[in-house]
Amino acid sequence: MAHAVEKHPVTGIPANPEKATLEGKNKYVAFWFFLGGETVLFASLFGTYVGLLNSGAPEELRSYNIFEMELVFIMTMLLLTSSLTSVLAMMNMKANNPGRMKLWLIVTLLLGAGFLGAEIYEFIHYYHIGHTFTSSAFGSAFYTLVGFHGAHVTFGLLWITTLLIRNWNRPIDVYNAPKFYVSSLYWHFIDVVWVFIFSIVYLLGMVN
Amino acid sequence: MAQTTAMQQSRKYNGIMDWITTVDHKKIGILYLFSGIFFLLLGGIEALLIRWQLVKPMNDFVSGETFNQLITMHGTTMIFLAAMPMLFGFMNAVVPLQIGARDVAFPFINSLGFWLFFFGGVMLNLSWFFGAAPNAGWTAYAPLSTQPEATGVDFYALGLQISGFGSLMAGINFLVTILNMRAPGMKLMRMPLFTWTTFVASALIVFAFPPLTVGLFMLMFERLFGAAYFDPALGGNVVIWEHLFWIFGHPEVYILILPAFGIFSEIIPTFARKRLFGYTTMVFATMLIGFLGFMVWVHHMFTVGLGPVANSIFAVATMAIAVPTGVKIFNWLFTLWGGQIKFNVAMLYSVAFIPSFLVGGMTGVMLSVAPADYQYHDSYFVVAHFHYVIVGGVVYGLFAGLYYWFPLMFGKALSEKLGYWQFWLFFIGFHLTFFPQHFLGLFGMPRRVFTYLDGQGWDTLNMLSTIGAFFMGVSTIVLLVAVVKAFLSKDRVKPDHWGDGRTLEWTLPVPTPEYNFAQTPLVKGLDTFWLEKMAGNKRVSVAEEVSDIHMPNNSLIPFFMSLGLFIAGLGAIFQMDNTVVGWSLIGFGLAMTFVSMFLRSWIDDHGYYIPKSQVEADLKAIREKGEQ
Amino acid sequence: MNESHKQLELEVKAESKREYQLQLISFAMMILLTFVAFGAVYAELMPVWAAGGFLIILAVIQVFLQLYIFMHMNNRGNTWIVGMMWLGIFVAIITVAALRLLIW
Amino acid sequence: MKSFKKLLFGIVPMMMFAVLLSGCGQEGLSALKPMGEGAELQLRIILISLAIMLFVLIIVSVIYVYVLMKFRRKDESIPKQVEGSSTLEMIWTVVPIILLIILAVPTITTTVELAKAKEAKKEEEINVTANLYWWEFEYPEAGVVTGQELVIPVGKRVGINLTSKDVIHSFWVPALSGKTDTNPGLDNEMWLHANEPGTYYGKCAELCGPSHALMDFKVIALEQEEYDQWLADMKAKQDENGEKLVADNTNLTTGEQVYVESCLSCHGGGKVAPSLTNFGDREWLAGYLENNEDNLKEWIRDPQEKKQGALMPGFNEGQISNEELDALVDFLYEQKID
Ligand code: HEA
Ligand code: HEA
Ligand code: CUA
Ligand SMILES: [Cu+2]
Repeated sequence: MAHAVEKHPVTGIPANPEKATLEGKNKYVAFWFFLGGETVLFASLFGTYVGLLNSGAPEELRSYNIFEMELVFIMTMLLLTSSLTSVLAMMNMKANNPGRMKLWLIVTLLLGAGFLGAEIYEFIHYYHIGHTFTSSAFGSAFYTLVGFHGAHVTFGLLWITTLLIRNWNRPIDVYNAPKFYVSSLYWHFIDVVWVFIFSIVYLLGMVN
Repeated sequence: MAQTTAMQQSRKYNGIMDWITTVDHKKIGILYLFSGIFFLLLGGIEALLIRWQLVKPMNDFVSGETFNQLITMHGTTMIFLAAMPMLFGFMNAVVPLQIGARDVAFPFINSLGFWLFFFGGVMLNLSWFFGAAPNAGWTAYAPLSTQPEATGVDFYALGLQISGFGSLMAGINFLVTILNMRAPGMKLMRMPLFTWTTFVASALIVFAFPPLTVGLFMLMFERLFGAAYFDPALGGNVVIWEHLFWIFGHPEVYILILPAFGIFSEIIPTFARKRLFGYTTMVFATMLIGFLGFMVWVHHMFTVGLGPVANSIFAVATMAIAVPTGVKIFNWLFTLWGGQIKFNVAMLYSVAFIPSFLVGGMTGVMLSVAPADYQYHDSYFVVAHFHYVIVGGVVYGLFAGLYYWFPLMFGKALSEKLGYWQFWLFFIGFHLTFFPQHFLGLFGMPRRVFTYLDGQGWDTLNMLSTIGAFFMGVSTIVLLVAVVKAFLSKDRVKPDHWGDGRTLEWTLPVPTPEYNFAQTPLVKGLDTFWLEKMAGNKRVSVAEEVSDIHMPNNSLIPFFMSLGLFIAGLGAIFQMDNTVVGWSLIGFGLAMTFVSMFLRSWIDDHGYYIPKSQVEADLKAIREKGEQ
Repeated sequence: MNESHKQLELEVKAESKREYQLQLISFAMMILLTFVAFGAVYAELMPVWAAGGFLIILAVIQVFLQLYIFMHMNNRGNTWIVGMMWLGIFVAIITVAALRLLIW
Repeated sequence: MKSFKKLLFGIVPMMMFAVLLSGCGQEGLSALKPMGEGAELQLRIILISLAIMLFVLIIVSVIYVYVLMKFRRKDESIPKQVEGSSTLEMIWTVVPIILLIILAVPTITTTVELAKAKEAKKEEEINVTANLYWWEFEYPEAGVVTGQELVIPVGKRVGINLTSKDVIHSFWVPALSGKTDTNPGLDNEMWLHANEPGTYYGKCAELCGPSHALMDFKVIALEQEEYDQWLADMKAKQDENGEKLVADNTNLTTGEQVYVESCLSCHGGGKVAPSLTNFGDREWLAGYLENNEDNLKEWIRDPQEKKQGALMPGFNEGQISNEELDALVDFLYEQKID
């Protein structure tokens, strides 16, 4: 849009740079709608999981015998904290502090990578004790749900990394702010899903 | 982004490259429309083969296996590759114009959505050439669909997955377009009904496709990688697929019918020269149908054994949908009431729709009576029901829309004379085909049977049904002739071809310039063009001065992104037979897609500007021709 | 001019501080909820029948903190966003309920 | 637009005529000629809903025809632009709601009535297992297994358990009752009731593969005494066959020998392939063919030719010579219980 957008006198960029332009606003709204769809996507996966909980698995491979609380707790803390750091990054973006925004995004990435590493470790561990994708309907449903989440994390990491590199030497403006903002929404959504995963899959699964 | 970049050069191509790279919603609309018509012909040929096999008892025209492939491909093609794309075609071509916009919210994603649909459709139909079309019905119930030898289902799972992503993108795109891109004064309650129904149908897409996506992933993982969601031997449960499919499947039928309702709601007021009766209730009825549509899917599963409580609840919920739909029917009737009805072909289809769809809706309510459905279910009664609503509703709507908007989209009109022939052949054929099927079902004929013994009282009715189908076949050929004739003819139409146009799209010159509106219109009420005409104005008021117009660039990326997924999909299918080839294709295809995505986010694309001088020149030329 | 600019700067700072505190508080609450959830399971404080409801309630509270505070879902002009998210949540609930209750 | 009306009113009578030609369908097969309580309940509610639909249809049609005749374009005048009418809109919201409530009540009561399988099972219980293109019927109390023909006593509700061995099928006897799916790995139940003795046609109603269309079966209803007799005879014959063929395999006729060598392993218990205990009594072969020697021989030589995708292997002349086949066929037709 050719119209100049009003800049905030203090920060030097518009107050909400992520939706200051029509393009930005479109992106912002569209991404929320996409998350609405993702909600249903994960609901379908959760539904399948609860429908098949422990189904077809021998006693020693049932949820309450394989899940380990320590690892899940660490993963939860990593992801929750990364959600906060991503908020901090966005606050710095709105305040037009590109340096600190980048810093917090890097911290977010590191936390996310840590989470992913732990998840991979966890899967390898299960694989060795015989709880695999094809060992039972329970196994299939478990890996599909948690794996879809893991794939989202991976995609989020790649996405934010690309944005960081691409915009490393650029100022924050109404062209790249929506991109950062939307990727951070995505990151929060990953955390939302994880909250349900650790509550329903892991904690509930551990209650015998 | 005036402040970030200087004005950029426009990136343009010619000929076929223009079609592959276009991001213009009007051209994408045409692409959707013609791909849809192509698949309609394919699905129609499959329908004719089905009917030919059933013309007499114990016919051996095709084998049971081939027959199952035919019905599966017929149902899948018609729903996903013919009806939906043709509707998307009209949405693309018309909705931005109806709301006074220069384009959709995401032109790039619009193109991506089309190519995903296209490659998904090609993938599905490639199965014929690999000797194995999917054969488990369009519903693909597990474990029939997970039998290892049913290799066609691989094409089903991957083809629908790819085209499903396209639908999801189209859905979000239309939602945002309609919310954010409206011209000044175009309040929500001034939007034409086609825009409204597009909006609601798009919302349904956003929530209905994810369960299908998950279901298809599970089907694919089970077939290709040995997962066990539906395998009782490993603790799987076959009912899960049915739920996921129908949680998607029922809203899907409203995704089809709501835009068709929208088309009729445009045509009926136009040719009755009367404002739509009960506009506000029409809007709320649309939303209510969409909302209730998510709470009734179990009516497809009454016989699965979910128990009397679930069956009763969902039976009553299903019946409730008759109320908002009835509101619509009566509103249409009362729009006609007191009008000045002109019967051209578009109007004939709209008027014929009312009783045809009514019959389909009534049998729908009869089906919703759970204990009665124990008799109807999976019998020809159901086949009769859904063809009455789909053909008598959606296909009539598509034909009506085609005659109505053809002049706008192509600058030429379809022959009314051929149109009458086409209409009557189709109308007669349609009732002749599907009316007898109600009785076949009640007489005990199951659906999806490739043949039947004689002496069961089904022979005459089947014969009638087949004859009817061929009437529809001839009618379709007439339609093709009409289309070709229109393209060959030199007569160009004027703007507001029908003379009675009420909405903004009819204010535009034909052919419509790529930026649609030289000056964004100022909307003064519902049916704003009509209001201006009644006030004696030749043109609608404008909301801005002529100025530079920002346009998006063409792009090859959507094509390659979709092609990559297509190749990866083929790889996933082939890795069953040949691991090396399969996985290399998967790798190559996904790489192509991800590199394309990466390029998209790496390369800044700020579009370009059409200079004010050119817009002014265009305007002048048009006005000199005395057209606007 | 300079004076008013300073004034504005202060306002912005105060506003950003408020926002910052809000986010931190919400984060602290999330951590707290997480601890409660893990702790309850770890210490086997709940009877099995109550565990599901309890854990889900904690999760729902936490998710609303995410949506409404971290993600600012409730911002001005977000009516349609909120509406669509709630619709999504509604469809999500019936989907999970169906796959939990309507299979056997 | 006169042709429009003419055609509209031309097609309908034509179709009515076609339907009249075929009456209400075939006796013993049509849902419109119910022969048992289930189908009667269902027909009753079908007719209730049909009546409501006809009522709506008539109202809409009257308005429709009137509007189309009255308001054709006569001149170029602009009609009055009406926004709507809350009274009218109220009417066509409330009236359908009332009609639907009238429909919902019997819907729920009938659903509940049809779900009373547990009670029926206390009296009589039969297990139905669907297999790729054939039906297995087990009488758990009597210990009898049979296939393709389900024999039930008349005059009472018979409780049925349903499941499947492979894919989903659906058990449908239109003249007696609506269908219930047979899901692999899951159990379902329903009840079946026949008013009078006779043969009723059964269909598989869920797409299950290339021979889905041919997966027919029959329900034979007998008077209670005859039924008891039949069950006892079946039991005796089944025991006798089992004992004779397994225990004493030296002294067999050619037919018996071929049967033991080639057929018994699958057909023996009636669980892998249909039991042949009363094969000689059956009117149909493979559920849908006339049960005669020619068909039987062709079937044994090449079952897939008659039922694409059937799991039974074919036997060529190398495996069963022509003479042996004759003997086998004779033996099979001797398998009768009355
Ligand atoms: C465009 C597509 C479309 C539409 C609009 C509908 C509309 C409806 N459908 Fe249909 N349906 C299908 C497409 C559609 N359907 C398909 C494809 C299948 C089969 C899928 C498969 O198995 O392959 C199917 C199957 C199907 C079944 C499952 C049958 C079975 O497999 O056993 C049921 C059961 O309840 C049903 C019900 C309804 C109802 C109640 C409506 C209602 O929305 C209809 C409402 C309309 C009216 C009622 C008419 C107007 C109303 C009035 C004039 C008011 C007064 C009326 C009354 C008081 C009655 N449909
Ligand atoms: C949008 C959806 C749609 C549409 C438009 C149609 C249209 C038609 N359908 Fe469709 N049908 C379905 C959706 C649809 N169907 C679905 C979902 C199923 C269930 C599948 C399943 O069980 O899984 C089904 C099943 C189905 C069956 C039941 C099969 C069975 O259960 O065994 C039958 C049988 O009569 C049938 C017939 C027809 C006919 C005659 C048409 C006609 O209206 C078609 C008219 C069109 C033509 C006749 C085109 C003619 C083309 C030409 C003349 C070619 C000219 C060519 C060139 C010049 C290149 N359909
Ligand atoms: Cu068994 Cu169809
Ligand atoms: Cu439905």
